[in-house]
Amino acid sequence: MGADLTILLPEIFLSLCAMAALIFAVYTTKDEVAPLLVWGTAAVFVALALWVALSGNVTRTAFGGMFVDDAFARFAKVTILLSAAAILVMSKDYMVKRDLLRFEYPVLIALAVVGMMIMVSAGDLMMLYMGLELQSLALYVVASLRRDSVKSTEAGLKYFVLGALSSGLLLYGASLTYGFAGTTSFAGIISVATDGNISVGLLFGLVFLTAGLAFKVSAAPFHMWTPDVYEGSPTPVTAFFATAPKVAAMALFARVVHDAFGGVVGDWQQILAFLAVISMFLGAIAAIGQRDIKRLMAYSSIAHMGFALVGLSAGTAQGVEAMLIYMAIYVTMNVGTFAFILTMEQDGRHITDIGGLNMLSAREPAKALAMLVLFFSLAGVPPLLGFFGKYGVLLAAVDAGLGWLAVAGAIASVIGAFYYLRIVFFMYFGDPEARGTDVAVAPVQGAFLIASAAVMVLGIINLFGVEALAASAAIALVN
Amino acid sequence: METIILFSPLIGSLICGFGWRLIGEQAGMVVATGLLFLSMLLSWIVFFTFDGVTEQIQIMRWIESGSLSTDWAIRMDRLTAIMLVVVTTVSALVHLYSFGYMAHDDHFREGETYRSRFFAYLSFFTFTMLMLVTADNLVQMFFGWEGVGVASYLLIGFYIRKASAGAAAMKAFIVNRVGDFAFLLGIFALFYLTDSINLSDVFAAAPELAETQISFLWGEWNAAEVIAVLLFMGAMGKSAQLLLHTWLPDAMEGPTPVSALIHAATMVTAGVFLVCRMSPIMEFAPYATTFVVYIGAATAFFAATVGLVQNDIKRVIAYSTCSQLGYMFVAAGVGMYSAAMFHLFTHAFFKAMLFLGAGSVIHGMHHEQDMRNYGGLRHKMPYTFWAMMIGTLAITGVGIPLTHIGFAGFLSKDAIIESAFASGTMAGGFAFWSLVIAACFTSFYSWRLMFMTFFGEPRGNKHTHEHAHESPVTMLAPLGVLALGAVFAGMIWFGSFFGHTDQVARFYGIPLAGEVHASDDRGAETTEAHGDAHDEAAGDDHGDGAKAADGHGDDHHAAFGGKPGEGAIYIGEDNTILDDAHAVSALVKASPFIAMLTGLILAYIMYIRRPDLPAKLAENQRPLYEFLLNKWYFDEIYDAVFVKPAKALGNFLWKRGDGNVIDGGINGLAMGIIPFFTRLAGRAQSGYLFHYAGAMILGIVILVTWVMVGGAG
Amino acid sequence: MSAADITFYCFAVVVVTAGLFVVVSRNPVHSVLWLILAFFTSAGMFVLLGAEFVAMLLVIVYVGAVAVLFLFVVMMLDVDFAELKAEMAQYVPVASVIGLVLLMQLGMVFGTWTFADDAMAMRGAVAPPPGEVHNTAALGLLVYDKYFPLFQIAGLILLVAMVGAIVLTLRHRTDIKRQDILAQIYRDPAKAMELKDVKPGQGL
Amino acid sequence: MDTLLQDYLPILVFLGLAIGLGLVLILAAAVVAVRNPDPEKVSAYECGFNAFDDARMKFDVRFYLVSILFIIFDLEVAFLFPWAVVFGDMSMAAFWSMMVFLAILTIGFAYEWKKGALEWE
Repeated sequence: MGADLTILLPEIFLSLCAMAALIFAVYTTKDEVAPLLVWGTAAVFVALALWVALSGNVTRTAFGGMFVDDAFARFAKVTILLSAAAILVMSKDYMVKRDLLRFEYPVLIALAVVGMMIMVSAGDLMMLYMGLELQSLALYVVASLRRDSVKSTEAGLKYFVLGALSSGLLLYGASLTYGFAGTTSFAGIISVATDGNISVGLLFGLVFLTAGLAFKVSAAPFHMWTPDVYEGSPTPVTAFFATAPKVAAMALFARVVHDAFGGVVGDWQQILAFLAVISMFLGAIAAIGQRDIKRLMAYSSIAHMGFALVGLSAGTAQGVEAMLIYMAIYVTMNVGTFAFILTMEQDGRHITDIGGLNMLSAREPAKALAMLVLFFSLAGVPPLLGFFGKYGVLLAAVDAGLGWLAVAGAIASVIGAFYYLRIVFFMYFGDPEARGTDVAVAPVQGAFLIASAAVMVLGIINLFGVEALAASAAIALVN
Repeated sequence: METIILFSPLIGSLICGFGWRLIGEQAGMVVATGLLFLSMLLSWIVFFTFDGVTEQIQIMRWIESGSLSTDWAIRMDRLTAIMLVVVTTVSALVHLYSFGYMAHDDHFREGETYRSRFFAYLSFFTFTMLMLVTADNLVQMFFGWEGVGVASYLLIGFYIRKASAGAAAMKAFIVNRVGDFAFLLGIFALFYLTDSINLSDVFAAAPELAETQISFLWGEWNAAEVIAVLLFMGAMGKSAQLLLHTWLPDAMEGPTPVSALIHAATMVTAGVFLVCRMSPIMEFAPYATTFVVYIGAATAFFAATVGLVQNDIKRVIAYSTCSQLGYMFVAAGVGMYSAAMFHLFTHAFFKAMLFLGAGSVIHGMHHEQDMRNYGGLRHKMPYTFWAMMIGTLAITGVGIPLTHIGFAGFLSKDAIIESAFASGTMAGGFAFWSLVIAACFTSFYSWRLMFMTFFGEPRGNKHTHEHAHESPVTMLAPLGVLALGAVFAGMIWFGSFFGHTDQVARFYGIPLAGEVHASDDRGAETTEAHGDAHDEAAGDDHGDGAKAADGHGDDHHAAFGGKPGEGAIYIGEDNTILDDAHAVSALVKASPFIAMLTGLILAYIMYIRRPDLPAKLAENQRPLYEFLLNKWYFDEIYDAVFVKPAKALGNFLWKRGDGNVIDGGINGLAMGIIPFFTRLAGRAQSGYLFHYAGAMILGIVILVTWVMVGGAG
Repeated sequence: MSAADITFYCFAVVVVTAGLFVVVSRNPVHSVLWLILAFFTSAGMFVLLGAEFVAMLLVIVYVGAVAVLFLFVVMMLDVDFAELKAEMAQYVPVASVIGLVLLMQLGMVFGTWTFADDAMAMRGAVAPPPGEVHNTAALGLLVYDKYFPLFQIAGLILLVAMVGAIVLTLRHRTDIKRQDILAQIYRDPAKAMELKDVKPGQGL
Repeated sequence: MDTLLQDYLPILVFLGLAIGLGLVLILAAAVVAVRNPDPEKVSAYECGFNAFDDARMKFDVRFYLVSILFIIFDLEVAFLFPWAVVFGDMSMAAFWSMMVFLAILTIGFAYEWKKGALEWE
């Protein structure tokens, strides 16, 4: 038991910190201490990220295979922790200005991150579900943080009800799988589910499982909640929604698909490809009609998850590696973009209409340039990092024989490029007399924006070693 | 020597064209004309001192790509010498003539310098014509061929403010391009088969070309036949033969010296030169040559009929040119290439003179071109009158029948008619009768032109008639020189062109059969090599020794020998047309003279005795008259068959193709389909929770059915 | 058809009809009551399965707490469910088709249901044999050490739920006076009153 | 299976009797009672005024909060049952795991108390 606990140490440490923070805050001056808590939690996240990153390169399991700590889990945890830290730090100023900052916010975020870390290293259907529920519950609450705004409560409620439905589907799938395989641990399932003797029941289980997970990843047929929740919930929460949970859900998806159903790649490959294509096209086409930048980012995240699923549906180590790199790049881009969106305000009020970006280049050339780089990278324009992410993913699909998927991906990204470039067009060529956003002084968000844009441009040199990490992670997962 | 002849017009053109700002317009013109006279003088020297052996003078390497290796070289043989003389003489005289004619031209405003441009174009034209004539390979010839086309385009469209001139220039160029296309195909076929386009290689390969088959336009044809026909179609385009003749009458829009030089003497004869030059191939293509004969005869007859009713003086002469070209092609078709060259040689002189004469009439009558407004001008313009009279006598072929004394036209036209009859083939017979009828029409419209212009009382407005004046001396001198050519050219060179076999063989440098050919035969130079003969006029007065006794020579049994490519022209073994033509019956020899007489009498009756007769005849033969006046409605047919469909196709492709299909397609997709789906996606996002839940369940059902149906485990 | 089967089928029928009426009933309170009935009957079925602890859990937690929560929510919302239900009628045909398709497919699956060959062995290996040990005791042995992390995460989830509930609903009302019992208890009688002698006609 | 059923027979009988008694009482009223409904009589009594809207009054959100907290601590108690049953022959790890679990929930309780969620106002 003791050895197992040491493997779980990071998670235990984080939850202890969260509880300590909770008690400390409630017994001292409650909300005044919130900013301090936010910085504290972010510091803990970064420390944990370092701790996890440096904790050796060996694959260990705890509690009889229920908790797996391998390179793949470590890569995902580091990404989650760093992006969560970034989002927390970024959103502090915004929330203080709009007096939205409850002291419970960083605690809930911390507990959500604990849930994600558990999800990512789950080795068992039950562990998977518990991690998922912990994370989702925290997000339901955080989504409707602004209690008095109808939009925020609507977002929270919708996310809660549909989340409950997707958990139901997930559980139904898990029970079918358990029914067939007789065990809930992935190792057991993979030993039983080989190509030969796979029954329709297990297939059904697989389908329901993927449906539940697809909801969490906001893949196409199950994406309906994303635009409303992204638009409704407060912007920092939307930023959090668009980054860390996506990485966790995608990593979980890869974990389930490879560790549990690694033997029957042929079956789930088609489903994933189908989800990927619909997500890419729907994300691209629906975003064209959007005027609100948060809804637009929602559809953009759906499209990007479609591309990540393309990597995953390749079903090979190369595919997983491409997907991990893609997610890392996606997170960096979104952190930068949301850092900018947080600073969009007009005479004190936070606005999210893309018309507000009119002639930004005239008012804030540096920010406009950074945004241009980010949007080009999101669209996948070659010299920037975003292109290499997409390229890696499509290449993996082609190598796995899914040529048509790569073609569909290319077409979708072409259609999708429109709404990114339209924003750049507004920034540089909008009509001068329309009133745009005010010049907001936001050092922290500005720093993140510039940093993320810089990564996009300089990243192509050596991707800061992420490539090597992703490769080892993929190998750890797939074979 | 030859390179000077070739490049002096080019230098003249460059100096006059670009240098006139430095040295002044007048000086530029003088330089150009001087250089032309120099090149004429040298050409005559080369003509007289030519000893019959074909030689190539290398100028520079030109194309070297793969097996195609051509270099720029001058091929000097009798055929080139003749053409050199013709081109440079007429061009020099036209340059001189243009001094007067282009002095002041109301098509250009004051202060506009146009004459330097005009002379530059003329010299450039001459240079390209010489390029064509002296070509040693087909690509060089084609370069000349195109250069000439460009020059004719520039010169026809010289009056830039006259819209019809521009249209006529375009028409000329486009119709020529049709012919050039066929010529190009011929060159390609030659290169495809003989892997070289140097004339010497091609001629050497001519015999086995006759055996090889070539698949062309979905059929298997004899290679020689195909190439001959293609080359002839190229010639048809350039020499305005029947189906591609429509541009020649419209080319009269250009200034008259241009018509004289290009559309009478040089460019239009390029086609005949091509056929004679490619005689080695023609000899191995009997069907092609019959085709040439039929086309030539038809053109002669057609042009003559149309010429009867034309009222514009230049158009009458233009149709007469077209008709005479038909004669030359008939001669070439029946195998009598030297008769074709003979008629070309003489025709250049009297046709250039007729044009220049017409030019001076127009110049005198202040650019009035309609003959119905002429009349009684012989008192006002005596010199022009007598020059035109000599020209008309030459073209109608006046001379003492059955002898070799007569005007230039008499000798050369009779030679062709006799050869046509002598060929004995069905085509030859048809050609003979159409040529005789054409000869009758030729004399009718020539005399009609003379009577309407110079005899009778002056018609048209009084004012122009009062001010009608004789042209200045710069215009009359060329007429004089050409008059000499028109009178004596026929008699002097009759022996060389149409004499006995050994004379003609020696003239063209063709080795005689049965005789040891090559080197020793060179020695027997043509007897009339009489030294300096720098001025053609001086040369011809002391009789031409070359002419054998008019009776049959002693060794008439000699026959043409030599392989193709040796000598300027190749006469096949079975081609005994020369002797047959001499042996033809007296009546046939006299038939052109009779036709000429009937034409003369008819014209005399209708235009001197009873001037009202033509109007009455035209009245009761209204449809025939309209038919001829509208040039057999060829223009209307071509317009309907080619021009309108082409325009319609262009319009269709532009409006439907580009407009609807391409633009429509792209815009349709970008503006139509994608926004439609966007709206669809927008509506699906209704905001109702149960819609979302429903969508999720639907997603599940789809996935499940797909798994059940597709991957059933 | 032993007694157990009969009771099972009774329970099954009652659960299905209760579930249906939860969705169909017009009055929200009625649907909650149908829900309570559904919980009771499923508790009964768990008893049939021999899992008394889970049955007991169902009765106490679901019927006792969750159903009451639903009632409070329904009472609080005061939403005119009738109008919502009317709109639902419009989607019934489509929904029923989808439902039927899904039902048919699930039926097909269960028709051809096969277990993995060593599924029974794997299932048995985890828990002590049901015969000897009572299921609550069996659960007790397993949950707290073999499934230790799951149990702790459940604790965390409850904590998050608590924090969430409070964050979202707690409203600190400032317009009321609160009773501070401690303050009342530890009041020092000496300082509580102050004796003042008042001269007639002057006031304090 | 049957032995299990035997144990629960009394409960079934008890359940059956309870339902039966309830039904009898309700139906008896419906069957026996004299009923001639009069709009006045049937309408809700509001001190003589006629009722202008629904009698039902909206519940306050605090009820919802109390019921949520009740569920959480109800679950905590439910987890204690098996722990208590097997307390005798359970490993120390199991013992301490319950202690940790209780600690977590006590922290929650402390937070809740200090936050003032338990006060009714």
